[in-house]
Amino acid sequence: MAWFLIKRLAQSVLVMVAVAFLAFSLFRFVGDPVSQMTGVETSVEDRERLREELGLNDPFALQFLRFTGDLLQGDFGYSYRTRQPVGEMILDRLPATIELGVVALLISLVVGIPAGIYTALRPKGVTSQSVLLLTLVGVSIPTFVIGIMLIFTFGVWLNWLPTFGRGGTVEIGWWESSLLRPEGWRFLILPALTLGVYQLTLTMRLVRAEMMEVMRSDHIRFATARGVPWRRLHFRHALPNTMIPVITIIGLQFGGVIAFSIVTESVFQWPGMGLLFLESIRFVDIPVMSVYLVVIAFFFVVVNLAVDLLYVAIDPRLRVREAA
Amino acid sequence: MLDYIRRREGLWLFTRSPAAMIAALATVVIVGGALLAPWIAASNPYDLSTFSLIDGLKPPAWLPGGDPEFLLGTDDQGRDMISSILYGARLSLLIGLMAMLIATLLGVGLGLLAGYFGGWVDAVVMRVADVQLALPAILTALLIDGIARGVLPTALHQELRVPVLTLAIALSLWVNFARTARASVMVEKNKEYVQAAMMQGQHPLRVMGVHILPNILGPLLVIMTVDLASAILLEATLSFLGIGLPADSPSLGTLIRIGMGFLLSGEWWILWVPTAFLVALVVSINILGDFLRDLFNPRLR
Amino acid sequence: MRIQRHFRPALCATMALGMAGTAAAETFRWASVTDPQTMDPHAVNAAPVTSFLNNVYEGLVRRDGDLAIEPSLATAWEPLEGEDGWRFTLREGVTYHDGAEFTAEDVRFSYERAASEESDVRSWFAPVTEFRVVDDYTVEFVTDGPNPLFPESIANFLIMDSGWAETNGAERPSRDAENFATRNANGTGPYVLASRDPGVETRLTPFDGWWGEDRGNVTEGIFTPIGNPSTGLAALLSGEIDFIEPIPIQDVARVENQDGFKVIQGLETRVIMFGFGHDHEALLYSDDVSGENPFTDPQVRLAVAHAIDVDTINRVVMRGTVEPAGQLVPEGISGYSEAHAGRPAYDPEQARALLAEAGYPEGFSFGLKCTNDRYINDEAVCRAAASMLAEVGLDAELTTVPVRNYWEQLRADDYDMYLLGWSPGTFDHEHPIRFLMHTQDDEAKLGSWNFGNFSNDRVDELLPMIQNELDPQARQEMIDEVVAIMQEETAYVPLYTEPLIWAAKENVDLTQRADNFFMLRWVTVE
Amino acid sequence: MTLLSVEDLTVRFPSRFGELTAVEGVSLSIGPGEIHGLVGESGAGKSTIGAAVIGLLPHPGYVAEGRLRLGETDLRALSPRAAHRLRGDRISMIFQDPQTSLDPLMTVEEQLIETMQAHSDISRRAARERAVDLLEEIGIRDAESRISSYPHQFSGGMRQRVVIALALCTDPELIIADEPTTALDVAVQSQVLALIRRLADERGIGFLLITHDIGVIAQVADRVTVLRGGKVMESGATRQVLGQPAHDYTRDLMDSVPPIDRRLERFRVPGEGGGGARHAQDDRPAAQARRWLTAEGETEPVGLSLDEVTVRFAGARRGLWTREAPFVALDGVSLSVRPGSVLGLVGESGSGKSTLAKVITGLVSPASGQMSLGGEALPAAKARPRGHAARRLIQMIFQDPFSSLNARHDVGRILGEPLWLYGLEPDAKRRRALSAAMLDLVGLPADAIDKYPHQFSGGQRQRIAIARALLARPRFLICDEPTSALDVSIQAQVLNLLKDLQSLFGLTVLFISHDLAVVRQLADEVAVMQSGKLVEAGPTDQIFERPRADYTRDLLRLTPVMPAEWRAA
Repeated sequence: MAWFLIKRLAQSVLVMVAVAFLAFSLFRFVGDPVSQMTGVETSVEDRERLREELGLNDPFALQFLRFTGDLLQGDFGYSYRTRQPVGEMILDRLPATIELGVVALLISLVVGIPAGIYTALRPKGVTSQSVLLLTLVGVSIPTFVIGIMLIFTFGVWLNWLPTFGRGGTVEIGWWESSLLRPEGWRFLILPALTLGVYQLTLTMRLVRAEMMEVMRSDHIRFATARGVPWRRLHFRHALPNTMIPVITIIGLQFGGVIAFSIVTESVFQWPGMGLLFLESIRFVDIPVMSVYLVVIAFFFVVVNLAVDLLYVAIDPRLRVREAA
Repeated sequence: MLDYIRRREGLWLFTRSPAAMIAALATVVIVGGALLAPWIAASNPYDLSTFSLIDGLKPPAWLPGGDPEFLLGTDDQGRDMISSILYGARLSLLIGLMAMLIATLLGVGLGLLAGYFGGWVDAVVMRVADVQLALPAILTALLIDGIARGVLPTALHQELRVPVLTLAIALSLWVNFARTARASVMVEKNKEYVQAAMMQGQHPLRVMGVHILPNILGPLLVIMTVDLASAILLEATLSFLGIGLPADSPSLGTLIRIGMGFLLSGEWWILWVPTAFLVALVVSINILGDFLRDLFNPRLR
Repeated sequence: MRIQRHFRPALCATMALGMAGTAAAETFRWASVTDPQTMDPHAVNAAPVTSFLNNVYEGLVRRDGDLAIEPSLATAWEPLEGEDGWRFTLREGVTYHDGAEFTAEDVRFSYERAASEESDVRSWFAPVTEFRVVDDYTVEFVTDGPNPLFPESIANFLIMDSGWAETNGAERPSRDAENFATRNANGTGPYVLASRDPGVETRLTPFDGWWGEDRGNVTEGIFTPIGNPSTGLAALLSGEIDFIEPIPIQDVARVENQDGFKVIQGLETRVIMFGFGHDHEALLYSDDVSGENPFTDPQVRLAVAHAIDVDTINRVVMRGTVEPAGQLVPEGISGYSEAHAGRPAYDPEQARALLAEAGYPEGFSFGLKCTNDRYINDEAVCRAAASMLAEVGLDAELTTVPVRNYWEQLRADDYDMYLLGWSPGTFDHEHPIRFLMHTQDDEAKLGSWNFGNFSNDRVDELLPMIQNELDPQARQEMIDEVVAIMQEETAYVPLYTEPLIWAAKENVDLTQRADNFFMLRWVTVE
Repeated sequence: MTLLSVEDLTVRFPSRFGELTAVEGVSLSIGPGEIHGLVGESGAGKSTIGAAVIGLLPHPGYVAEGRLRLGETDLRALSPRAAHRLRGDRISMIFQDPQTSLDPLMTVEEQLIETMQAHSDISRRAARERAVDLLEEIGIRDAESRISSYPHQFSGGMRQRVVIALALCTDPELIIADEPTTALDVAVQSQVLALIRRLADERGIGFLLITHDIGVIAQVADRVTVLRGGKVMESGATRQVLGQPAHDYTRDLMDSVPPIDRRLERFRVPGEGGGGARHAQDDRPAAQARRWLTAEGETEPVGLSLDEVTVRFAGARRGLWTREAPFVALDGVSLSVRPGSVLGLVGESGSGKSTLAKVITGLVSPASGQMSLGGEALPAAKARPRGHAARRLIQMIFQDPFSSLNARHDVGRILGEPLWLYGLEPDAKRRRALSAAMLDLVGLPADAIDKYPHQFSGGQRQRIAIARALLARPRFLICDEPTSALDVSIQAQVLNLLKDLQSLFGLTVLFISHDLAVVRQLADEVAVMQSGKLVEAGPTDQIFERPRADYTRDLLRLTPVMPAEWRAA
C-alpha cells in the first residue's frame, strides 16, 4: 500500500511538471502582453524596452527554467495587468472557487446519489423514466444557458436572489467564506446550482448504472437468498460496492467542475479563479494564466490522491494484504 | 459493430423504445437539414449578398411584424434564423463529428497500444492521459488555439480556425477513448481468440486491428455518441466564452453567443431559437447513446 | 478588503468621521466592464484607470461636463513670456487624504514620476524640455515650441503626494511587480479609496477635507466590474446596482420601458472609421488582384465611402444611436471643421462609376480586418459594411480579431482595409492629425497609429504649425486645410461617432461626459 | 414426511418470440435430511427450478403452473414480503462461485450476524458466538479471530465454507445448492461434499443439489432427478437411476460419462455419423481435407521435449526497492512427448499446466530451460521469430469455445486465416474450398462457413476451433482443457473426434485437463503437475492403476465418481 501511494505520488509529480511545461509553453504563444500593458501613446522603442525588461526576448528554454525555478521557490511572479503578485491574486480568489465547487459537488452528490439509487432500484417506474429523461435534457443544455435562465428567473423576474458577485462573506484569516451567513448563501445558491446541475446528472446516471450492475452481482443475489432485509441490502451491500467506481469518476469529474466553474463564474461574475483566468485571457496576462493552470493541475492531482486514499478506506482488499 | 445492429434484437428493442425512435428521427432531420443546408436554406449566412440589413430583427412569422418569408425571424444582420441555424448546425456537427473522430482515432490507437503492450508504453500513454485529464477541456482548447496562433501566420490561423478548434476539442476528449479501449483490450488480450492469434505469430498490429478492435467497438460506439454530444456542447461553450469560432462562421454556439445579447431586448428568438435547436440535437444524440449503451450491455437488458 | 491593512489608523478615523457626518447615507453601486488594473495614475494610460482615478486624484486642470478645461489644483495658467511654455499657479490650502499639504514639490515629484522611463504617460511630456518650481505655489513647464494645447493635454496628469510615495517606496510607477501605489491611493480628490479588491470590488468614500464644493450626496461608492453584459444588465434590473455603463444598444428600449430605470445616452468623442493600407504594394487577401493595391487610388477609396450606407447601419445595427461623421473628430471637439461638415453620400451608382474609372469595373476582392470586442457592435458593423461593399463589387473577406491581437496585426501590416476607432485624447483635432494623418515617424513619435502610413507633405508641414499656432483663427484655418486633404484624398472613411449609453435607476442624477469618464462627484441619489 | 414438494412446476419466460417454457411439469419432493440431486445438461432447467423454489426467478420469468410447498407453507401464495422473510430463514441457497458470492466490503462476521438478525431476535453478541461456533463446526480453524476477516482473506475452499455457514446460520430446513463445488479443486470439493452430507445427516437439512457432474451426484445424493429440456426424464434413488437407467436419455448420458477406471475405445454417441473424420470417404469434401493434410510428406510425427523449464512471474512491488518474491509458475519441468503419442497433463488449477502450454506456444518466456521440437531446438517466446516454422507446426485448442473464436469474423474468415497467414494457400477461392472441406472433416455442415461463431453451440464451436488448428497443417497439437466447458454428451463427441484425428494424421498431442477420467480416455502417457512441479509421469495405465506419488493417489481417490459396482449391477 505504501508503494501504491508512493507510485501515485511520483506520477502526480510527473503530471505537475508536464503541466508546468505546457502552461508555460502555451502562454508563450498567446497574444502579446506588451501591447496590453501599454497605452495608446506608447512608442515602439518603449514597447521593445519593456519586452526586454520582461525577458520576453530570452530563449524559450531559459524562460521556462526561470518560470519553474520561481514556481518552486513559491514565487509565482507578477501579473502583467495589475502588477500584483500572482500567488496572492490566486490565493485571494481561491476560497470563492473552492466553496462554489464544493457546494456544487455536494449538491450533485446529495441529490445525485439518492436519485441514482432510486432509479436503479425501480428502473421501470414512471418516476425513474421521467427523471432519466430529465437528466438527459440536463446534460444537453449548455451550462451558460442554465445560468442565464436562473439569473433571469430568480434574479430579475422573481427578484428573490442576487444575480451577480459574492456578498455576505465572513473572513476567517485570509479565507473569505460565503458559508457562514445566510446572506452569503443567497449569493452562492444560483451559481452553485448552475455548476451542480450538470455534475448532478452525471453523478446520478453513473450511480444508477453502477448500482444496477451491483444489484445483479452474485453477492447481492446471495444476500437476497439469505433474506437480508431490503433496506440493508440496498444501502449496506449494494451502495458501498457502487461507490468504488463512483468515487473514481467523481475524482475525475473534478476537472469538469473546474472547467465549468470558469463558465459559471463568468456568467455570475463570481469572483473566483475562473473569472480571474478569463480576465487574464482577455488581457493576455500570461503569468496569471500559467499559474492558474498549474494550480488547477495541482488540485486535480491532490483530489485524485485523496480519491486513492478513500479507496483504501472503503475497500478492504486494498487495505489488508492477502492473509491465510 | 454493424452485425450487432443488424441482429434482429437491436431493431426489435429499437421499435420498442419510443424515445429512441423520436431521437433518431430528430437526429436524422437535423443532420439531414444541416447536410442539405446549401440547397434548402433560404439564404447563405456566409454569402453577404444573400441577405440584407434591411430585413434585420424581424420576429418569427406568427408574431406582429413577422414576415412569412422568415419563419423564425431574422437576426440583427437580416439573416434568416432558419438558414443560420441550418448552416450553424452544419458547422457544429462538422466540428463535433471531426473532433469525435479524431479523438476516437487517437484515443483508441493509444488505448490499444497501451493495453496490448502494457509496460512502459502503457505507463507513458496513461501519464499523458493524466496530464490531459488535469487540464479541463476549456484550457486544452486554449492551449491548442494559443499554439496555433503562435506557430501559424495570422492569415493562416484565421483560415484554420475551424480545424484548430476541432483539434482542441478532440484533444480534450481522447482520454475517454484511450481509457475505455485500454481497459477493453486488457480484457480481450487474455481471451483465447487473441491468444490464438498471438500464438500463430501474427503481427501485433494485425492482432490489434483485425482481432481486438472489432470486438471492443461496442463500448466505443457508446462513447462516440456521448462524446459527439459533448463535443457539440463544448464548441458552444467555447464560443460562448469567446474563444471558439468568430461570428462570421456561425456555429450553433456562436449563434447562441450572439443571441445572448438580445436576451432582454425583446428579440428573444435570436437567442432561444438556436438554443432550442442545440438542446434538441444534443438530447437526441444522448438518447441514442443511452439506447446503444443498453443495447451493448447485455446484462442491462 | 486586504487594503485596509495598509492604511494608517489616522485615515480610518477620518473615514469614520466622514461617515458619521453625513445625514442620510447614500450608498451608490456602479458597474462597468473593466476593472481599473491599477490605482497608480502614472503606470497605465488606459481609460478605465484614468477615468476611475479622477475620482481620487486630481490634476492641475480638469474637465467639466462639456469637456472644457477648468481650474483644479491650479487656479490659473498662462503662457510663459520670452520662452515657450506655461506657468501654473497652484491652489493653496489643499490637503491630501492623509492630511499632507499639497505644494509645488508634489507637482515636481509627479512630473518626474510621470515623465520617467517607467511611466506609461510620459508621451504627454514629450514637448517639455524643462520643469521649474518657481515658488511653493507656482510651477513652470518649458516646452520645445509654442504649445497652445499643453494645459489641455495634461488634464489627466494626476498629482501624487511626494512624501507618501517616498515613504511607501512608490517613487516610480511599477512595471513588473506591484508597489504600494498599485493598490493604494492618496490623492487630493473628492473621494478616498476606502478598500480595493482587484477585479471584485473597489469602495470610495467622500474626502471631508476636499477643497471643492461641487459634489453630490454619495456617501459610499462601490464599484464592481461585470464582464458579461447580460449579467450586468440583470444586476441593474434586479436592483443590485444603481448604475452601469455601458449597456448594449439593443437593450436600450428594454431599460427605458422598465419602471424605475433610465438610459442616459449621448455621443462619445470616438469616431469609427475605415483605414487603408496606403503604403502596401499589393493586396494581401485578394483572389483577383495581384501585384497592385487598388486602395492607393483615391477614387477607389472614395468609392468605398460612397458604398457604405451609414444611415442604415445606424438604424439597424446601432438602433439610431450614432451620429454620422465626416471627419476624424466629432462635432463639438475643438478644431472641428465647420467648413467641411459634409460626408460622402450613400451612392452605390457613384461608387461603381468611380471603380470603373479607376479600372475596376467588376470590383475586386480584398481583406477587411475588424475587432470584435473593442467598439460597440464592431463586428456587426463590419459585416454590414462588407455586405454593402459587396453590392458594388467590392468583395470584402472579413476577419474579426479580439483587440488583444488586433494592434499587433495592424502593426504587422496584416490587412487590406481595417476598422479603427479614434478618440482624441486631448479633445482637439490636432490629436488625430498627429497620430493618424502625419507620416509615420518613429523618432518624433508622429503618425504612430497611422497604420497604413498615409503620407501627405502638406499635412506633415501643417502639423507643427498647428501645434505652435496661438491664434485660434489661424489655427482653425490650418486644420481646415488638413481636413480638406483628408476628405479629398479619402485618407480614411469616417463612419459615425460612437454613442455613450449608460443606464441607471430613475432616482440617480448624474452627468455624462463625452469622454466616457464617470465622475462620482456628479452623482446625486434622490 | 415431505419437506419440499414440487408438483407440476412450469416456469415460463415471456420474450418477443413468445413464451419460452424453461421448466415444464416438473414434480419432485425432498424429505428432511435428504440430498436430492438435480442433474442435467445446460439448458435443462436445473437452476430455474432452484430459483423458483426460493422465489428468485430472474426477470421476466414466472411460475406459470404447479404447486410449491415447503412443509405446510404454500410458497406461491406468499406475499413478496413474507417470501423474503422466508428466504434465509427456512430456505437458504449456496451459489456456485465462492469468489463472488460474498460482499467483498463486509467482514464475514458482519455478514453472518446480519443474516441471523434478519430472521431472529438475537443480540449481536449471541449471534457472534453462534457464528463462531458454526464456523468451527464447518471446519474453519481459529474461527474466533478469522471471523473478523474480509472475504478476500480466505482461500477459495474456505470461502465456500463461509458461504455454507451463511446459508446455515439461520437453521434452514432446506438448502438449495447450485453447483456448489464446480469452481473448486478436487480436494476441496470432496471436503465440501462431505460437509453437505454431514449436515444433511446430522441436522436433518434437506438439500436440493443442482449439478452437471454425475460423479458428485453419485457421491452424495440420496435421490436424483434427471432433467432435459425442462422436463423430468427420470427420477429415483441415485444408485438405481445412475446404475440402471430406465430412460434412454439417462442411458445415453451415462454412456457419455468418461469412466476413470478404464479406457474406452470410443464413446457411444447416439446419432453420431454423417461427416466427421471417420466417415471421410472419397466422395465427401472431408476426403479432400484429409488428402490435403496428409500430402507433401508432412506426416512424420514429431516429438517435443522440455528440459528444466522454469517460469517466474515478477511479484508485485511493495516499496521503492522491494518486490514480492517472484511467483514460480513452472519449476524446472522436464518432460517429453513421444512422436505421435498423446501426453495427458493433469493437475489442479494453478498447477502450471496452462503456463506450460503457453511456454510451448511461445506466449510466455521461460526464465531458464530448453525446448526442442522434432529434434530441433525450439526457441522461446521472443526469440522465436514471427515466421518460425514452429508457429505453424504447433497449434492449440483452447478451453472456452465461446472466446477462442473471434466473434466478429465469420467462420470462413476464421478458417482461412491460418492458410493465408502461413502462406499455405495463396488463392482465396481455394482457401475457402479447403475451409469448407475441413468443416466437413470435423463434422459440421457446409453452410457453416458463412455463419458467425455465436450461431453455433459450444460443441460446434470447438469443432471449428479444431478445424482452424488443422488448417495450419500442424504436427503438434496442444489441447488445453478442450472439453471442460462442454456438456458431457458433447464432450464425448469432441473426444471421439480428437481421437480420430490424432490417429488419422499421426499428430502428437499434449492434452491438458484437470479431469482425470477424460485424460484416461485419450492419453498414452500421463504427467501429473502440482504447484509448478512435475509430480510424476508415466504410461497412463501405470499412473492410474499404480500411482507412486501421494498427490496422484489423492487426486484419484478424491475425484467423485460413480462406484463401478453400480454399473455392474
